[in-house]
Amino acid sequence: MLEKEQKLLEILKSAFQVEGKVIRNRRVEIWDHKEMVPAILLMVKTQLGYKHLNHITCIDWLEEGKFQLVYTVFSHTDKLTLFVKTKIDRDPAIMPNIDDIWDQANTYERELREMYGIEFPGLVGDQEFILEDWDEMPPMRRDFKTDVYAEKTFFAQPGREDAQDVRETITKRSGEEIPEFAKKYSRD
Amino acid sequence: MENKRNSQTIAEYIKNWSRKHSLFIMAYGTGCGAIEIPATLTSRYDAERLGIRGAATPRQADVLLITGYLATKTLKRVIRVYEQMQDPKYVIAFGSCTINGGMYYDSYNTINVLEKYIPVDVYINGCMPRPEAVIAGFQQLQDKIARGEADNGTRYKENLEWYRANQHRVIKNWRMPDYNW
Amino acid sequence: MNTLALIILIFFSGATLAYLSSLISNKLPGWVALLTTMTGTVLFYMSFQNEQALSFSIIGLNLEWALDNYTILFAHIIFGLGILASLYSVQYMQNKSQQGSFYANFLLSIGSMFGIIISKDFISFFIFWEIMTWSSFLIVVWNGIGFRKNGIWYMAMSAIGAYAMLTAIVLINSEIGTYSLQAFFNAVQENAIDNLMLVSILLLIGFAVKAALMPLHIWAPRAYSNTPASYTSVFSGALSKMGVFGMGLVLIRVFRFSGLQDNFDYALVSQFTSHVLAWLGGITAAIATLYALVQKDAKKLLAYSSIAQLGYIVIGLAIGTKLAVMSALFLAIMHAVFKGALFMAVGAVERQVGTTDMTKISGLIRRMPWTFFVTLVSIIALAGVPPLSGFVGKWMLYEALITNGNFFLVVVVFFSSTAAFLYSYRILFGLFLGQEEDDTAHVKEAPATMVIPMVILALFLIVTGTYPGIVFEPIAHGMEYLGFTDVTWNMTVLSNVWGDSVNLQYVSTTIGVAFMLALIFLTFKGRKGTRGVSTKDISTSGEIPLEHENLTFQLDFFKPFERAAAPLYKRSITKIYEDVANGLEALFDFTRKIYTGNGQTYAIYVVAFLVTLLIVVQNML
Amino acid sequence: MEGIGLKILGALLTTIMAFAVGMTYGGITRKLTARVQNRVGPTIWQNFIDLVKLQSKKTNIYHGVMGHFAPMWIITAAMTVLMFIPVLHPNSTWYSTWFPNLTFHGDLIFLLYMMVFGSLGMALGAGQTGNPNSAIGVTRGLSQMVGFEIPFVLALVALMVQYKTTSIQDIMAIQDQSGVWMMFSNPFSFLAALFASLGMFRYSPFDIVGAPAELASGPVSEFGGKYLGVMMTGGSIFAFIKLTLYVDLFMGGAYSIPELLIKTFALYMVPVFYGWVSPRYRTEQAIRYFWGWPTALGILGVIIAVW
Repeated sequence: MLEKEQKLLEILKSAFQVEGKVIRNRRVEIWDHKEMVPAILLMVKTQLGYKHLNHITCIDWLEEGKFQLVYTVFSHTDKLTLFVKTKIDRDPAIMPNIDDIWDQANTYERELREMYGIEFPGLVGDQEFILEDWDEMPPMRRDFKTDVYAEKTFFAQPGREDAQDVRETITKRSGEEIPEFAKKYSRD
Repeated sequence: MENKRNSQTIAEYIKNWSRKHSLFIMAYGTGCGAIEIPATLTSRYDAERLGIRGAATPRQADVLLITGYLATKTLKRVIRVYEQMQDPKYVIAFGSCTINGGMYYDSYNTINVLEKYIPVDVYINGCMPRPEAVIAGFQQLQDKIARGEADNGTRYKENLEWYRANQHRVIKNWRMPDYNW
Repeated sequence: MNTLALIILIFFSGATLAYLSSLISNKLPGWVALLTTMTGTVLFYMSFQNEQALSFSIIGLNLEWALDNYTILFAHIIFGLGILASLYSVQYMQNKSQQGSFYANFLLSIGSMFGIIISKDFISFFIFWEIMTWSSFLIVVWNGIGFRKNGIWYMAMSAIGAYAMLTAIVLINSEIGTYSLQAFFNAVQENAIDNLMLVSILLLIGFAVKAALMPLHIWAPRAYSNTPASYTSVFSGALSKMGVFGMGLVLIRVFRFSGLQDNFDYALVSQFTSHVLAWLGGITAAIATLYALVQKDAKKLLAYSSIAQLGYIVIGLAIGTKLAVMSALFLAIMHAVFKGALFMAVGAVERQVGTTDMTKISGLIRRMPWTFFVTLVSIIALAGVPPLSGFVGKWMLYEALITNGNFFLVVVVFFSSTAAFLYSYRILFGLFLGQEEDDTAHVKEAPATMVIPMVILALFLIVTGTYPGIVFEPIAHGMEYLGFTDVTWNMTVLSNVWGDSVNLQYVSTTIGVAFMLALIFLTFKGRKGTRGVSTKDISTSGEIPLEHENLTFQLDFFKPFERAAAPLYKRSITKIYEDVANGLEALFDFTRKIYTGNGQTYAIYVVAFLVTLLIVVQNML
Repeated sequence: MEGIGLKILGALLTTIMAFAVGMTYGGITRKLTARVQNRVGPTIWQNFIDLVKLQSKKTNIYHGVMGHFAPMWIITAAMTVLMFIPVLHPNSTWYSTWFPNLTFHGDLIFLLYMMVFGSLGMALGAGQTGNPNSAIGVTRGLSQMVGFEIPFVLALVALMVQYKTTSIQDIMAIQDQSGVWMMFSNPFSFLAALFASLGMFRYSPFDIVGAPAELASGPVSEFGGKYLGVMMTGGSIFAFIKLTLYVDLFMGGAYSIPELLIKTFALYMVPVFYGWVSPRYRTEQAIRYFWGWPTALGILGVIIAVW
């Protein structure tokens, strides 16, 4: 079992002294400092054949004060998925730019910059990406209170605030009875 | 000449009758309701028998369909499309999302109540409403038109300042041409 | 002094004066040219109804100048267009350098054109022809740029034409011993010329160059688009008609009414030549139209369109029936008018905006409404849509072709005039319609002295659309000079030999009434709710174009058509010429290699030649 | 004076009839299309309702003077052509009373050119709106026109050369004398013209001009309300004109209005039927379609007509 996975892990461990583990069949993960990530990615791309960058994701560890970035790369020859993970400070959040290794990284990095406020020095394209005219805190950070923002900006429909069952609210207002067949779907 | 019913003049009655039976829809395919429109218009539910047919551009359209949640980004486009439509025009809003925000009620980028931004004639509730419900909504709109009560464009024009204020709350960078009504 | 000589003298001395006055001020030559043209035109119109002739001899050559009805027809074009173009030119050329040489050549070419049509002998004809060629060539290369690209083609093609014509003239002289035109016609009548066909074809080649007939047309788009617009209108409107003038003389006067129709061989050859010429005209029209509609530059588009229109005229002359010749001459006059107006309008755009590249301009209609009006009217006339005069010419041409049984040629003509709608729309849309460009927001209408000549031409098109009889009258007289008898025409009714007719008065009345009804209905119904919006306010799926974004569709305008007609675009005449030139060069290069400079090689050549000779001689014996 | 009054009345009657027939045919097509697609479909009067609705729009916009003129060009061209086309057979009693209009003052070539007048005016109006879709639609329409005009002209040239006339009345009279319709005596020309009519009516697969999915209805994309209404009217009259022209040329004309209706309807169904089973062409495919077999048939028709 898992020979390919183990072998990959061995290579990476010997090359970069990274920590890592085999998650399961065809899934390998490693983690390292953020400065090492471009070197690792370049190495796996050019030498090990991991030519496909699936995506870059970010997890907000608010309590630790860290962002965790996960680079998912895939090898079409080995049929292995490799997760390269790193943790960076939340404030200031700066991460080396890898869009010279993969062009498509540009898209993910611009999205991360907009949604989490992570800076990628040297990133091409400084105009807004998905959000339009956004001047608040980056909205995907966990300390951004989206419900407060929504309440402040949008108009709440009366009757929503106590999160009652909609059907009950409607019947209460219109004075009709809840039909028998519908009662079993009621919340209480 | 006065018509007894609804106290409309004959000319007005004829106009409203024709408006009722010829609804060119501008389906602004936001959210999940966009997929209900083809079903409504094609063989199974056949909305064309009620005189409903698609229009390609807002200039030709009578009815604007908002088929689901509206992101603030989309709202900007919807307002522009709405303003480009010619009077008399009607708006039908689909689904919970346009009524009260639906499951996106606390999202940072989805508006909650459509009526605050553009006047709405008919809400069709459901998540999403099925084509039968859509057709029922259209019929309600038709009744409203026949009674001469569908005054969407006039309402917008008269309360333009109020609507604009609400729109400006959401759309911060107002980069749209203001229309000389 | 004789008026004809006086007019020529006025133009030639005016040219000198224009050049000299430029030494004083760069603004003077324009006014000198205007004054000269006016004087010449007034003199002509004061006296053209009188019989006029002049003959004198210089160094033993008898020169004859005279006015006849055919000449007067073309003189109308030359002077009418000449005076409007020189009025237009004053403001158009305002800020350009080297006006002295421009105006000198301008006046020289107008004067020499008049000289050509009044010449009744080959010597003065040829001299004036060459003055015309040279003066127009000097204007083509006037601003010093594009000599290699534009001027050289014009010069080369003109040289071909001139040599052909010169050869023909020498041949004629060797046969009849005189240079007189009348003597030549008489000799033709008496069948006294042995090489008549050769002479005619050589003359036709000479004229075809100026009329830009395929495959001798390649100079035209380059030359037309490289000259200042005030001259281009004369160049395309009047100068190219000199080719038509000459072709008319040869094809009608010589071929049709030579009195040799009984001579079977002669009739066969002349008919064959006419047919070939008609088809060349048709192909010219079709190919030039195809090239016109892919142009990005408005002036170049018009240049190709001129070639196409001249193709129609050549068809009419080559077919040679009464209706066909009438349509050809009518189209010749109308082409002078609407193409003159169009080149002027494009020139106005060029002066006000600075470019004629249609991909860079859009939405000028609000800035230059008069220019738009002129362009619209001229384009409708060009496209041949009723009720303007272009339709009259097109109708007569079609009827002439159909009644004469040229059924496939009529399809070719129909194809090219339907395709002409494409480029007609292209130029109107490219310059005047579409979204307004912010760069051109400051543009104003051209000055009045430029607008007035254009509007006069446009009004002429509108009037003759309903009353073409105004133009038919001089044409009928001209045709009588060519040899037709009892040419009938009607003020407003067009009819063909089968008796089918179109009443233009009814047409324009119906159009007028229907248009007024629609106008009243659309303008006054719901007037309160109707408002004009800017061209930026368009439905773009809700997206809002920024101020600097222009969404006008300009690039690759007729790409689908190009793709469909791709096989027709594959061959280019220019390329063929270049291939021939390269081939000749290679051949000469090869011939040069024969001369190695080595005595041994020459000895082998001699031996080889002798052996070959021996074999050939033996075989023959 | 009485004569002129009667003529004006006749002209009005012709226009109203052309308009009503064109609109109803459009409605019938919509109904039939719906039935083919297993739908109930709108009433056959739906187009009239749409028209009344469009005319009763309260606000309208235009993009400058050519935009304002655009529908006028169409309706002008439609009404003018209608005045010059023999709606009924000249020998019929109805004709001499009501429909002579100006039919003796124009001929076939004139009609061909006059029919272009409206499209060109429309194209100018569409151009001024500044909408790129409009201009693209116009270029497609013009390109397609170059396509279908060739077989059409070949067909007409065959008739004109064979019978030595360019007048429609004469062609109708010839069919009357011989008792054989042109569609039987000149079958190849008829076929060529019929193929050309597919492009002329702009139904699928040749609906590349208005293609709603790609071009947002093309040239008319910026027109609404009364402008669109007038365009619709003009379009309906044009549909009637084209049908009448075909009936006059190839089916011997009609002696009475019911006969006219039957013949035109039969012709009208050809492009409609063809459209039901064909998806849309690209522009160059459409042009090549017309330059293929239809043109070959047209050439064959001319050759047969001459020899």
